[in-house]
Amino acid sequence: MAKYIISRLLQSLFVLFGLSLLIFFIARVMPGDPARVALGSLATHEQVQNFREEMHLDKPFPVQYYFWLRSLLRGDLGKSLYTRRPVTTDLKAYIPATLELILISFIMSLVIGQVTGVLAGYFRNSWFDGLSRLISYIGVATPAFAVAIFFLLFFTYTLNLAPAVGRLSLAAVPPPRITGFFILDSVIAGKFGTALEGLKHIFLPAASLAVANIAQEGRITRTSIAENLQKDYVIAHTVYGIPRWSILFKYLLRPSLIPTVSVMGLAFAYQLSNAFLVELVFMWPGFSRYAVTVMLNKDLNAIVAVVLVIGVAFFLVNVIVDIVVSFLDPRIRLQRTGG
Amino acid sequence: MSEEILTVENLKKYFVTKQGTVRAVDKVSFSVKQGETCGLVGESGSGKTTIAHTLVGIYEPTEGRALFKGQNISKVFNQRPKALKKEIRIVFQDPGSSLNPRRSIKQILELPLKVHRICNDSDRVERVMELLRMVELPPEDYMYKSPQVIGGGEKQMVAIARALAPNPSFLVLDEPTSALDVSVQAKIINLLMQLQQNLNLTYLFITHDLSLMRNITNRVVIMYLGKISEVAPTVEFFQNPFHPYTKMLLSSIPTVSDEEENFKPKEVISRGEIASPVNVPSGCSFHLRCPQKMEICSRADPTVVEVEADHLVRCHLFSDGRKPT
Amino acid sequence: MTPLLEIKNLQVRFKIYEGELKVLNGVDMVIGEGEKVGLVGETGCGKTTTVKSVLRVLPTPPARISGGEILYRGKDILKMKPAQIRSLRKGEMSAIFQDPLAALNPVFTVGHQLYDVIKYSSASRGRKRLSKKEIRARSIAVLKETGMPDSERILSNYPIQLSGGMRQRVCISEALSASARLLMADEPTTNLDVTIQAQILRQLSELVAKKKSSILLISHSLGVVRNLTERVYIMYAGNMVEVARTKDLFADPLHPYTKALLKSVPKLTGEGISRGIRGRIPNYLNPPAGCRFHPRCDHMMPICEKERPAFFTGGDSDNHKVACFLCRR
Amino acid sequence: MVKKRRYLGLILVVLIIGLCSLVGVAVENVAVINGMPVILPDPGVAMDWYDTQVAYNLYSPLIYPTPEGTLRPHIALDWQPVDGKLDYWRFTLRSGVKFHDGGELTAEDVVFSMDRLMAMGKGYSGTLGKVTASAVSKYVVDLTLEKPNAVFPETLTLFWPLNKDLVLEHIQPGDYGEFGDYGEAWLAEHDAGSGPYTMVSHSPGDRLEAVRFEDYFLGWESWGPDEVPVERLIFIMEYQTATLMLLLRSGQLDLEANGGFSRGTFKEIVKAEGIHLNKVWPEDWTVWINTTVPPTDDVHFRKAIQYAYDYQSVQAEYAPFGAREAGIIASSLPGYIAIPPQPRRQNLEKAREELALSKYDPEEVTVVYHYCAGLEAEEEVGLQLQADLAKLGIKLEIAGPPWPQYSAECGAPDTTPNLTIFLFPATYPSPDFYLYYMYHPDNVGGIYAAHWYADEEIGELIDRSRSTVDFEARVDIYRSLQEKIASQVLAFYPYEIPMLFTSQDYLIGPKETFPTVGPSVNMHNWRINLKLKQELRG
Amino acid sequence: MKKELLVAALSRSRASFSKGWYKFSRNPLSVLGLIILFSVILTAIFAPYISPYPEHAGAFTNFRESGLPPSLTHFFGTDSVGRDIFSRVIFGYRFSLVLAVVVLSLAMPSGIILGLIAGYYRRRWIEIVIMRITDIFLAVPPLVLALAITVMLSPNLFNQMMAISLMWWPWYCRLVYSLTTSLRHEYFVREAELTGASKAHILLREILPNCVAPVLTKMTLDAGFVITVGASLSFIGLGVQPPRPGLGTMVADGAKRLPAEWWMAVFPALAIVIVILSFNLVGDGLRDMFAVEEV
Repeated sequence: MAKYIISRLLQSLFVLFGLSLLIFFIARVMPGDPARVALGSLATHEQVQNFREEMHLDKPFPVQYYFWLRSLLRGDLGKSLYTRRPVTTDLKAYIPATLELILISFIMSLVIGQVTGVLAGYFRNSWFDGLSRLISYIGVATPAFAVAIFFLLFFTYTLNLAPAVGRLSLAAVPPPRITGFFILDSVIAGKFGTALEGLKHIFLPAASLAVANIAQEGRITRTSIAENLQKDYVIAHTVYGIPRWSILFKYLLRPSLIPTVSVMGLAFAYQLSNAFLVELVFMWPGFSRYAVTVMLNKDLNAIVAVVLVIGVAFFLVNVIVDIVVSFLDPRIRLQRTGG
Repeated sequence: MSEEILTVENLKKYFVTKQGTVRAVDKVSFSVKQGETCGLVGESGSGKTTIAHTLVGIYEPTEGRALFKGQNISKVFNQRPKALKKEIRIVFQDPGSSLNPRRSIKQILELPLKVHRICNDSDRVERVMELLRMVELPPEDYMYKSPQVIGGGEKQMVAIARALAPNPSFLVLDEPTSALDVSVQAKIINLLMQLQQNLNLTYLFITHDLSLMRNITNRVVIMYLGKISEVAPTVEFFQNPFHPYTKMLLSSIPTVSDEEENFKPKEVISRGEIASPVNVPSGCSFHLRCPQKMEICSRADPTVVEVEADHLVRCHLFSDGRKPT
Repeated sequence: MTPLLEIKNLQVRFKIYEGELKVLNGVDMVIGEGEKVGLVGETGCGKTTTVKSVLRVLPTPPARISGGEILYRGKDILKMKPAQIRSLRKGEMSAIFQDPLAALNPVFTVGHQLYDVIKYSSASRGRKRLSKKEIRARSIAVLKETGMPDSERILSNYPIQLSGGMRQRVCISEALSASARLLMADEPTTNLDVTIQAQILRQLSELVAKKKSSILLISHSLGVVRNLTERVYIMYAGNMVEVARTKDLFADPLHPYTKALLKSVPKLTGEGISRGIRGRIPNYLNPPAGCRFHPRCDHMMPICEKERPAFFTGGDSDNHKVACFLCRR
Repeated sequence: MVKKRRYLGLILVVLIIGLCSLVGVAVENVAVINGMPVILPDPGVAMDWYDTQVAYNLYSPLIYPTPEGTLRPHIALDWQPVDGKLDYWRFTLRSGVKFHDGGELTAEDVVFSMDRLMAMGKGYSGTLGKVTASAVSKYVVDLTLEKPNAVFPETLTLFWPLNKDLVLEHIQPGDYGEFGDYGEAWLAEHDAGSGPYTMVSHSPGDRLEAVRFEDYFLGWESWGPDEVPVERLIFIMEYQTATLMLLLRSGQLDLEANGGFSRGTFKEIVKAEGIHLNKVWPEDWTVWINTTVPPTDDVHFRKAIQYAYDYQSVQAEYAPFGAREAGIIASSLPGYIAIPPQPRRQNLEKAREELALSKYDPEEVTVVYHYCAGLEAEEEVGLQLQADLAKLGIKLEIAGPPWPQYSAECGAPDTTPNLTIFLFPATYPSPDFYLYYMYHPDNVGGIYAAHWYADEEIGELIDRSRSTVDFEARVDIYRSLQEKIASQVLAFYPYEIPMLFTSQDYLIGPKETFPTVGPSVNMHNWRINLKLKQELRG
Repeated sequence: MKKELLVAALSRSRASFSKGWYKFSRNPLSVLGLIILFSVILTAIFAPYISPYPEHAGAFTNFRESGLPPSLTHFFGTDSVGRDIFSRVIFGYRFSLVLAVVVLSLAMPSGIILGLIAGYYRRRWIEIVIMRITDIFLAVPPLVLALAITVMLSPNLFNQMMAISLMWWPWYCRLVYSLTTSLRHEYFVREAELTGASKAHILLREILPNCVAPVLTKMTLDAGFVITVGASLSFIGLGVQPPRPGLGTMVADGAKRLPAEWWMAVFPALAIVIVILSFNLVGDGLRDMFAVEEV
């Protein structure tokens, strides 16, 4: 397993290197002047020129890339042209908000998706199955921003049930930063009111983010449950007198979880990219909104950092998924250890 | 008898995998004579299919060589001359996978004709129909069918027709009937025998079914874990098997008549399992299962000796070239 | 001999795009208490469907049991409630399947699966619950019974770590751990090498003899069935065509299909091989009327096209029955 | 086991929610203000509208602008050109101005801040020009310029002195020798000012919080019975109209000072209860015509565009909110003239005539119009022009790149589209702002002069205005400048409209004027009527 | 004789078609999807004839009729400059479909060919080069990279298409790659190699046809996905430029008017849902159709 992770790590290092090169390359080839963007409209030509020199923007592409790589080895991702502070500071400030959001929506989608999937798979062709399939079709087909807007319109504007903006009310004092997760931090600090606020605020964005995944996961679970129900070993277990519930929740669930877990890496990717839109709609001060802002601002260093962070996150999630899958599936585990 | 058309000399094929080196074929030598049917018999993991695949050029031998009509053919397919590809053809074991489900039977049969420029465009359809008739499939019914919609036996017939398309002289038949029912197998075997006579073909027939061998081959080569156990003319072999393994094999065969039952050797009863080709036991690879195991068997690998004319065996019991008493 | 299982005129159909496949076309079969019965037929003749019907594990839809009765000790399985069927499965009926790899759950260890099988089948008897230790000991014991080497280590292995022969031994242990009264073995050795096949069959027959179970051995191989059974059914295209004591059948096959089949088998004695049976098995969508074998039969008579032959007694024994008009006296 | 864990989680969640509901959240006297993204509140670096959004709250400018376009004393009580040549100015400072750390603001701080601004060359240093500062006494500062500049005091509304001692305490290694980085890094997240509020936290581009500074040198007025001072300011940044409206309606947002709403929303605000529109100073919509790229390099073609546009159509839509005909400078400023030809109406006849005179065939050219993504008012003008030009057979391509890109495009003549639309309020209260920044040949290009037309004569006139001491004479020059510029058709001006900010009725200012000043808001002495707030928002 | 053969061939293909249709139509939702999809495509093609106010899709303003709620004259109401939203949605479909078609027709062939080559030449340098580059593109969700690239190019439909296409080929490359690596061990590929058929024949005639079913299914599902990504980019403001109606842009514009003038956002959003839904339903139907049936 360790060997496998190391080889994955090397592979991902190469991929991240290529990714940064790709972004750098495109950013250099494309028209547009990041210095001008960064300094705004009143800047004099001299100021722009100075700024270019300061950020090495006047150097040829390989030199720029060299400087960037060199500072990366020191753990420095450069300075954001937009916020004018180290990109790492920005990332530290914004990542927890998105993580919290994705985590909550992940839990939502896992619980709801699994339960509906298992039930629909087991009661195949029942009304429940039909209904959940129809809803999941619609869920998959609705882009995240549309879900967010429908939810806003329904939950906030019509029913006035959930707040629509930010992590807390605008005037509220955020809890002391420990983990960066507001809800958790509030609970740790004993500010239960703030925690409740946080929960209320996170509900809509997390739900909007979860919809597509609930639909997807429900569908996959349903299919694999339905498929595995036909397998010889289910017949064999049945014939050997193992009770139905044990077959369903033990012998069927575990192999059926494998495809669901396997796609979680991809699901995470979708959630992350959907967060780009959901955070915009709900004014969620997170990493994704930051990413969109820096992208729109042609903030080269920050764009590269953002893409790399996503790449790393994606890689980590995939490794975790692989480990979980190999835990669930001895076939893969045995293959990997070469035993 | 006529001259040897194919000679395999000390052929070795190892595969390197994560689990270790697989010694699929380990120093195998045998030869096939013009016009005969040579049977290559062994259980799973014995390396018989690897030999077949090496002969047609899917693998390159790790060591040793194979000569076809005196020409060294120990090369992979893309280094082989076209003429050789035309001469040696193979029929694969799995009829389901050997025909492309997305191509019609006509297209499948046309490919070798086109590649080897057997006939011009106008004659090609004729030739395809002739081939189909040769394997007793009415061309009108089958030409435009997809392999998906025909039965396993028919698929194998098409595969045989395809193999015969460029008029080869040597056919490697890799378990052509193992996936089929006996009644279909009978049909195909009959067809093959007939074609062999009509077209003067030489067969290397690979199978795990000894009873089948008994009925169609001139000579048999028995393999165990990548090595040869015994080589003998068929009649001689069945009447007088030498190697304990071949005896075990024969005694394990389910039979349908008392005559057959009486025919089987009685002294060797099957036990143990075939070792993994990654972990071949030291000495004689069969010694763990052998009822006549001797002390030497676990230490030294026996060599092949000719005990009687044309009857070779690789067993310490026969190390002095004579039958044990 | 009291009949343990009696199948009467079983009819099973499958719905597919083109219509309904009439797969089982009135299957009749009797298995006596402690009897060893063979069922031989070529691919696609309905052997597995028959077994699955008896076990009540046929996927419905697409399958549909459209007629007949399956009597187990006189009670119709087809009319039983789920609870009754469950109790049947615990210790009364069991089965071994063709592909042991598919029949074992790939993500649980052998020990885990065996553990549950033993736990639940032993629980039904009203006996006191076995402890973990006892179950483990029994697991090892049943594995040993099947001739499994190193059975303790095997318990912690996953099915893919085992060879084909070992997997089948595990399946046999599972099937027999409940001391089944009727064991249905559906092509238990098809994917195995001959030497292993011989071992498994030997082991199986010993176990069955020891437990005094009845066995239904299903195979496409006449040889396999001949060596292990007392009575043989020959099945063709969803019908039983011939049944006889094993000895009688192999000595004196009566049905043209049985005859042809027997001739197709290559023999060790080297008598050459017949030309097989012409044609192919019928399409179940529109099976031939009358005797389903008649289009391939060399002895076809006008009546064969019209009427399905009933069992006629043939040969020397009363037990030798043939569904062929040639044997009508 | 899996099931058990799930239940555990569920119980935990229920428990937390239960606990949470027992405790409420305390409400403070907070004003939440939506503005532009504040990134660099450091006045030595701050540049452009959005950076200086909060400046007046954290810092005090040397001189204070009024909405009427005049100046009033602030830190400087008095200023005079010393020798009448407008390149040497003397400033007398107020005494007793306190920084947030308690220290007093003196001439030394002003000199330091000016030196800092000049040395760093960032921020508004370009607007001020080259300035040399020297302290005459504790409260007197002399500022020397390179060139005479009559509007120098006006530009000093963009100069905020910093606390020298505090800055020097926090310098980090940097490019400025003994001054290190001049405290730039530290000042991004702290302030060194003397303004009415003190910064407590800042997340660039997202949120800035400041609390009331009790010792502010102008003092704090006494409050009415239900009125409380704004103890805390929270600047946020949000563009979503619907979200902002929701926040306004729910009383979470107190002041919307971005002004990015569209007509439809204005109508909604007018109808809505508890919030109202505030008309601040006028702004000009300006559509720059790039004179360096075909076909708009032809003056006749430019004229044709000018004639083709239907001025009445969009303007009429905004008339209820104070829209009127626009000129080259804001109509409120001294010297404003209506641009000839008058009246400004669509005249397709004339447009066709001009088109005939131009060297381009309307069928063969495409005109590109860019506006800032998301700004409906800008898109409307484009759509209107598109429809108008279509009548002349000219194809207009419209695109709305996001702001950074949009403004960056104007950095070079060849990347600047034919037409670009901007809304310009005066950053400092003088026609000079419009004329100098938009038409002086030194400043050609960029969003303030995306016409790329450099005319030495215009430049000389502007320079002359800057060195003219007499105010009336200067205004005359402004008038002639406007005529000259109009003749070249460097832009057309769809309409003028006051900047429209939305605020809660319960947010009340000292003289019922809106707290905007320069490119900023100043919340000094603003307060919240709690009773009204309770009534309106519950 | 030949004619008979031809007739036989034809009737076979007709039979397999009707069998395919049966499997497809077994799920009524797939048929529904197909019907919707066809109507959407037809509507998009004949947009100028179907939409009540085709001129509203171009340079048009009518401020007097702005912000009208849905009515019989304007089914979906009008937008903030007085354009008929129904007409604009119909034209919006054009851009969405063009986007899907262009992206897929650029990304698919290149991805397929690279995947075939990489899969066939496994363990050679060419496979390593292709698959490592593919990995780089797959390391980040397509929306993110497409966003970064569209921003750096200037935002318009063309650049959006280019950026999305650039993100999309690796998915096909990887799909075909994995299919090819397994297919190249199939005996029919071996047989063609041993017969001496050319590489082009093996890749294009033997392997490629066997990739058609999964690729086609993925293509249909992807069409919906491409439209989602395109709409998302447009929603951020990087897509179809005005006055041309992009569905995502329309939702973004309409979102400003929530909740009062809800129709401006809701109808374009529903339009997006419907077209993606229909692609997904058809894709699932195709998957059922190509699925191997077990008897």
